[in-house]
Amino acid sequence: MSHDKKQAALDEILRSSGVDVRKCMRCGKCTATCPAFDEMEYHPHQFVYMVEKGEIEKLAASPSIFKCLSCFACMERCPRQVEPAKLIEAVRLSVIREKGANHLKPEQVPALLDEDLPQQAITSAFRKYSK
Amino acid sequence: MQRIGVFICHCGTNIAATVDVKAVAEALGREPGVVFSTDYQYMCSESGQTLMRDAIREHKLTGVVVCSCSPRMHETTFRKAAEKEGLNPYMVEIANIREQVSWIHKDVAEATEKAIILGRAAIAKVHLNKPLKAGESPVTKRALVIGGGIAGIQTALDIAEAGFEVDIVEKEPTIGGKMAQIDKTFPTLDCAACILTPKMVDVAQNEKIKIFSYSEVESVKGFVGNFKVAIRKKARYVDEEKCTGCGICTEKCPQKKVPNEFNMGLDTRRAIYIPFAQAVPKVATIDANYCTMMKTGKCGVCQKLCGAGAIDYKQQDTIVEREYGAIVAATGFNPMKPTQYNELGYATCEDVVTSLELERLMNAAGPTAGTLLRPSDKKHPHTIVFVQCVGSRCDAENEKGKPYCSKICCMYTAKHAMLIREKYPDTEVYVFYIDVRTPGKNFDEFYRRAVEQYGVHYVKGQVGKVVEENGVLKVQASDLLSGEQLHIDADLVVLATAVEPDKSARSIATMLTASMDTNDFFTEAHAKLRPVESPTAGIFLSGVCQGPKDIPETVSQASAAAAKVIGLLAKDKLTCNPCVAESDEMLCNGCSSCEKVCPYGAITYTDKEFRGPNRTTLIRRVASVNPAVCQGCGACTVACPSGAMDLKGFSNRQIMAEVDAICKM
Amino acid sequence: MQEMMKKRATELLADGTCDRVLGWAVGDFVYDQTPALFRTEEELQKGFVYNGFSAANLSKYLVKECRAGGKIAVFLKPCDTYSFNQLMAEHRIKREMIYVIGIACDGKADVEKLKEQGIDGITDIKESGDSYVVSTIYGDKTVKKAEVLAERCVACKSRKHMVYDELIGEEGEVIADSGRFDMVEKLEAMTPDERYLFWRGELSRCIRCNACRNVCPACTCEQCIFDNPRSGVSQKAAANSFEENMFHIIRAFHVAGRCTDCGECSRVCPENIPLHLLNRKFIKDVNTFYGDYQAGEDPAAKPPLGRYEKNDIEPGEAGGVKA
Amino acid sequence: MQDVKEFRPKIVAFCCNWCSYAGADLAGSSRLAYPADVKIIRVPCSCRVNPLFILRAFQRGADGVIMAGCHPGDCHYTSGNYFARRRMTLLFSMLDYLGIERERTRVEWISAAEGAKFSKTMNEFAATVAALGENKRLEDLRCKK
Repeated sequence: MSHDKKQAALDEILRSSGVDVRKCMRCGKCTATCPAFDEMEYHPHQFVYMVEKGEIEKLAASPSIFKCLSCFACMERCPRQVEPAKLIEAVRLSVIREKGANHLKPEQVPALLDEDLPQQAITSAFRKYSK
Repeated sequence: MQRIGVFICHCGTNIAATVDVKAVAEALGREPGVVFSTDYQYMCSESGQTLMRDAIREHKLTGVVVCSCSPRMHETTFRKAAEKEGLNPYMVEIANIREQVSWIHKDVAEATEKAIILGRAAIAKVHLNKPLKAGESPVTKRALVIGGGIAGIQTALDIAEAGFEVDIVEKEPTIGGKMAQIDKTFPTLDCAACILTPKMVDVAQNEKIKIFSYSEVESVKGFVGNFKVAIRKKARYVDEEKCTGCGICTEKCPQKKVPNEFNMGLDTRRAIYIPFAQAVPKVATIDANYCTMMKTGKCGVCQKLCGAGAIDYKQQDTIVEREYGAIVAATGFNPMKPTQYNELGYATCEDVVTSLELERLMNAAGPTAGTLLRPSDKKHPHTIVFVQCVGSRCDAENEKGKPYCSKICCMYTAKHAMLIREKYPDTEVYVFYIDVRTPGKNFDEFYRRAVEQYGVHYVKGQVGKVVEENGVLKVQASDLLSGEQLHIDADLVVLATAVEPDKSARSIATMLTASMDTNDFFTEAHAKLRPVESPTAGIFLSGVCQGPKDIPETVSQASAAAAKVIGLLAKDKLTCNPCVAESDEMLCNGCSSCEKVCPYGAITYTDKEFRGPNRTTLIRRVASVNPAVCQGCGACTVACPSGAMDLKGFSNRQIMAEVDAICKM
Repeated sequence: MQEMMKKRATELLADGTCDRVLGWAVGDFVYDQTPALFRTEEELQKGFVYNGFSAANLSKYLVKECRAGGKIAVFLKPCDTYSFNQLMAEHRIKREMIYVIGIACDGKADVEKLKEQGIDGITDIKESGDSYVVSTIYGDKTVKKAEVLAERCVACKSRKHMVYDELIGEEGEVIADSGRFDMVEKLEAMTPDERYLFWRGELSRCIRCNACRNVCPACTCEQCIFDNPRSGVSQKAAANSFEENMFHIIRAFHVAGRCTDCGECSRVCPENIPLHLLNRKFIKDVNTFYGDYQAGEDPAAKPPLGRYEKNDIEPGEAGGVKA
Repeated sequence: MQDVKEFRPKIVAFCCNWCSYAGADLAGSSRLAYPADVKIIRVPCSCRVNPLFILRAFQRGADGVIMAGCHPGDCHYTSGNYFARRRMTLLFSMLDYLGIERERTRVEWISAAEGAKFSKTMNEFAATVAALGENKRLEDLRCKK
């Protein structure tokens, strides 16, 4: 990716997430709090740091972005209000948009419905995997 | 009409090379009111000053204009010289023709023209100058220290040492403050009580120091040198004069279930109590919220037992009025209660404690008599997790915490970790940190000892979650250097919570008209050069009320504040800046516009009688400025619509005369 | 309405609530009423008037009356109560000496507008629903109120009394969308040259009669700086265009944050200069830069020029108008 | 035609004693030039500057007026420049509303250490005012010959 393109991708992530990555003081509370830690290749604090360094490509290619539960615990607990989950969501969205292919289509939803599955989980998944 | 003398300085060639000084002298000599005009090589030299003094005498000058360097350089020099010759120093004005003319302009014609205009402006101003006399106000030779912690104690002792009277107002029943609750002190590990309590005794025995314990400042009036303070002595239902502190009442009181605040609520005390053994004054206090006699009228055990007859259930609050020359704020701090962090479990798990609670758990006079036992089951903890920066270093928008670093936590946590490892080597100690900050003499060495000698596990990362499961604290944390998420089964979790200014500080600052920052720390008069003074004259700052600091720093600052107080009290009279605001009562509307913008509270209003039409009298509300408090900023003069408020030395007419002179070409 | 007010005034004089009543009396012309004091029932019967021409804001006169002692009853329209509160806030009047009778108001007639409608030789005015019945020497004329209301009443900001001891008539509401800043906005949208020409055209008519200042409830200075020879800026009359500028800008500045927008300045100006547009500019700027503030709404509120925020807008950023 | 002279604006600069006046001194001792058209009046604090002084300057023929004070938060008197800032914001906005060129008035915060900023600001301001030409909209014609 050219430098300009890289910068554009970074700007887009920062703009769409509304996150100021420079606020991060690298305390790691986000990662300490993350329930999906074991599933993830890059952890919330690394996410923030990588965005700061402009490594959007690496993040976009990582399955981690779909492992995030969107529980927002990292946002709630971050002392600096950096809101890592918003960054993850922004990268995920950019990937979904780029591919033009939603991970989850409305017609797939009925098949996924399960009496034990909370309605909230479907809504949340739909928000995460489609646009 | 003034008789003005004008002196043009060559400043060697600094001015004369670019400004035609002769031409300036000649041009200004033709200005109305100018009776003498000359130029000289160095006006600031001894002979230059003599030249000026001779001219004042010979030409009966009433005003002087010196065209020279910046007034910030030699205004005082020339004013002093004029004063020696009997001319009021405030009749001297400077036209800055060096910094503002010769040093920045190259063209001689242009520079000379500008020098003449600046000279004219100064002459125009001098025409309207009036002799000013600096007022004087007496100094009450007594200081008040608000707060009886180590900061207040040190300040009071130092002031008393210099021979001045000091009062300490302490809202708790005893002085000692937070230091009295601390077990050991870093980096030397002396026992806090061993070094603090002798100082408390010194205070009690010092004839110059009077302690108002269990008392609060009710109101503050007056100004530097002349404060009038009302102190509320809260009813403690025990006569301080009679009580001998024998403690029999505190042993026999049947109400045993009162949370003991000195031990951070980790055990209980009686309804009548002495906070701790070395309390000063050693006088009992009845807690009216718990006393059975006070609540139901039935009991009276303490009164029956008291041999001194000191118990008085009918005691009332009393107000004492005292006068002071200086006031020191030493209101201290409290560790934040971390109840808002649900994930850390402080509110739900008994074995999650704050660092100050841990101090009590480790203290020989604490609830466990010095054996480290966890609160829930009184068992010895084998795995202890310390969490740093709880509530400190948060984003300014984050309502849960404070934006600043609390400064002391890194060091006391190292101390705790070290002490625990030393006393209980079978204990595993983890410290989760963001940064370890150890600037200070022997501080980093101390921290390294904890790691290297005592094997404390320092982990770069934070704790994300603490939950209790069957008496075990499940700690989930990050280890950023290894990129792992750690899961630790702990027995005790200790939170290093942010320090925050005492709640009483805000209202005290308002009474003192001392300013505070957004975190409720007192602000200094100058962050670098006047760090122990408040911008309000006569108000000084000692200890954590000004910002987080440890004991050695607090003590240094306390002594520094004392030195400033002594400097003030050593004076018999204060000379005021004569360039202060003045209200013309005939023009004043009494509208209070000026009062609202005065940063010093120097303006007060009185209802005064004036002559009305047809031999009537009428009462009007008018402003008056206290010249001892006014610092001469002039904010009030612009707020005043009627022009009643004016600033001496920089009056409306003087400034407009300068404007006119500059614009007239 | 007038009879109800007279009756109440008579009662208040009789029961000792007050020893004089501040109201309106007919001046040289019926449409030119003046503030007046009434001490007896006879005086009230003879002189007291209240109708579509009773425009004067009486609050200012209380400054003088409070100094004379006794107890004064005063009739205040909703807009006048703002001035009253502002004077209270500035310690110019004493609340305990004053009995405030709030009176409902749905606007006052502008005699110039009546004259434009061809109504002359006016002898009386009566309200009748949404119309005025104007008696003239040529007979009665009926005219829609909306057509002849004064500008300040068309853009009325509030029909709610901020203060009163008793109320005659129905209490109204604060009118949020009064449109009173429309003209200010229109001026702001002009080019500087257009604005300059507009104001030159207006201010150059000023004859420095000082009526605006004398009527203004915020201008209660013991002595105005423009009258004080020692202030260095005293001016008796406008010698040229600059002096009007200076006088009006400084006057507007002195009342900035204090002006309640009662509109008396423009009402009394014999040259019909829209002076209220200067005051409204400051009010609008204060609202925009420092948050909504209505002088006289809350006597305990800190005025906008008597407080500050650390992140206030910088003068350079506050142009507000495209150059 | 031979009488046409280069237009030199008259500029009055109100400088607070503690920061901006000291900044001007530093500009001087650092030999950082700015036009001689700028003449400084020393006031204790920017909050001492009355709108009256500014109008007076324009009345007497000034072509530009600049006020310089300590940076917000650094006022020697803690709050003076905050009040000054509000006053000048409103006054300048009003002058603009009356159609007086916005660029003739300016506020700058210049510390005692900012000699370079002082000089730069004065150079810029003088150039701006010179480009605007003579102040005709707010001046007392009697004061001109």
